Amino acid sequence: MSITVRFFASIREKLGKEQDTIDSKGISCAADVWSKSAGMPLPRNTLVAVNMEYARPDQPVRDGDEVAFFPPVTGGGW
Amino acid sequence: MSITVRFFASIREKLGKEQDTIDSKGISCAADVWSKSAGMPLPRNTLVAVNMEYARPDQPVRDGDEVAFFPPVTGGGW
Amino acid sequence: MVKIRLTDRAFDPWQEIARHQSGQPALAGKFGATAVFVGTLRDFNQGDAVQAMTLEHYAPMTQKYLERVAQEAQGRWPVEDVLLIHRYGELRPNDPIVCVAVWAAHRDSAFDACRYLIDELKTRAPFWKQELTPQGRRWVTPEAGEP
Amino acid sequence: MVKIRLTDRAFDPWQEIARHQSGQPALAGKFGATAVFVGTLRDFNQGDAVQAMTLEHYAPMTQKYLERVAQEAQGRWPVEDVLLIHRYGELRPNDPIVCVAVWAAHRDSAFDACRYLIDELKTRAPFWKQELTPQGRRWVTPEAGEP
Repeated sequence: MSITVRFFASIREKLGKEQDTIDSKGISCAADVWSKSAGMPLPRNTLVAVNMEYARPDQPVRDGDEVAFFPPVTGGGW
Repeated sequence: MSITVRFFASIREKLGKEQDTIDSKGISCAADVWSKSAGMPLPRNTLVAVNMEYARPDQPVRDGDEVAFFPPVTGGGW
Repeated sequence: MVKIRLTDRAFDPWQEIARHQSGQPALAGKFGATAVFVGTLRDFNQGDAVQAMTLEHYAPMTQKYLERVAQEAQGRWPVEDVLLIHRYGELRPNDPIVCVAVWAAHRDSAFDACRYLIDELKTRAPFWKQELTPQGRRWVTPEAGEP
Repeated sequence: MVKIRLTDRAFDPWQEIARHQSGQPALAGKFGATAVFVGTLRDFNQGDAVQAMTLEHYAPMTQKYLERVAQEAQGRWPVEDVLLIHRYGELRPNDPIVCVAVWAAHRDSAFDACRYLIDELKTRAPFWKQELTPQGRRWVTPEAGEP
């Protein structure tokens, strides 16, 4: 009964981890996942995906979900 | 002392010639070149080029010029 | 750096682009965007099967015209390089007709310049198409609603 | 027919396009227009020299996302085929980053769908760039005015 957490790019570097598995107990939304794994409030401008779909921080999550946090994307540049 | 005349595409086929050389005597503009070489009035929608630049039928022409007549261009199709 | 080529032989646009690009070592690292358009002969037009096409043009005027629009595009947008190849003569379905490639630092300039060149080519360059269909030869007219 | 490929190896976009097209014999004669965009790593950005770039991505989400936008483009425009290749990992200047090719009967659909895909890729696909400059490594941020 757990939730997979993934961090990318500058957020991954700041937290010093790219993946985490947390107990879903007491977790109701994506922001709760962040707080529990990162140990701090969710910074502004952080993007959230639940099961590989963009989501809001208050999106409900449940056992087995994969929740990801990342900075604004920078795919362009051309 | 002459003007080179060129015809393209359907106009070339209709007139049965692709090139002509006419005496510049009595010729003042591109439309005169047409009349003298084709033996009929300039049909509507005919495009005119003088020395390889788009021109109006009333554009003055002189000895040594190349005057071309052609239908609307159909370069596209993709 | 602009290269314009009119040819009556079949050409492979992808090979031509690759060759042009590798022949410009000074370009390497300077461009972030390449926008390309290739126009190819379809085997259908206006509801009819097209078996072949003859593309007639006014050679020296076409060359002059293409050089001018390529220069105009370079003046309007910050582009690093332009390659423009246009076929004339006898074509078969699936033959490339035209290839326009634009190299630029950024994508907007590359896209906009490429589209400008293609639109100019369609409406102003002195080319005329004659199609061979099962009903015979016909000159393509702009009024016939060439899309 | 849509093909999407994420790769950590250098690729030659022109070869890939040629190969994809020749591998689709059913396409021959059906398309009149191919619009292509290739994004390439420049050796400068925001005033600094760029020696290398690392492109991080969220692999399964990226794949899913690219499949969805390619399907959306096919729903919005009458396009015959789409090829989308995106690099990730370590890149050097002059390396192609992304290649989008769209085949359609007519030029407007090809251009519009190609541009839509590129714009979506830039703003929504989960990719993050870290540049290596003479001052060290830096994450590229959208606020820094990436043009």
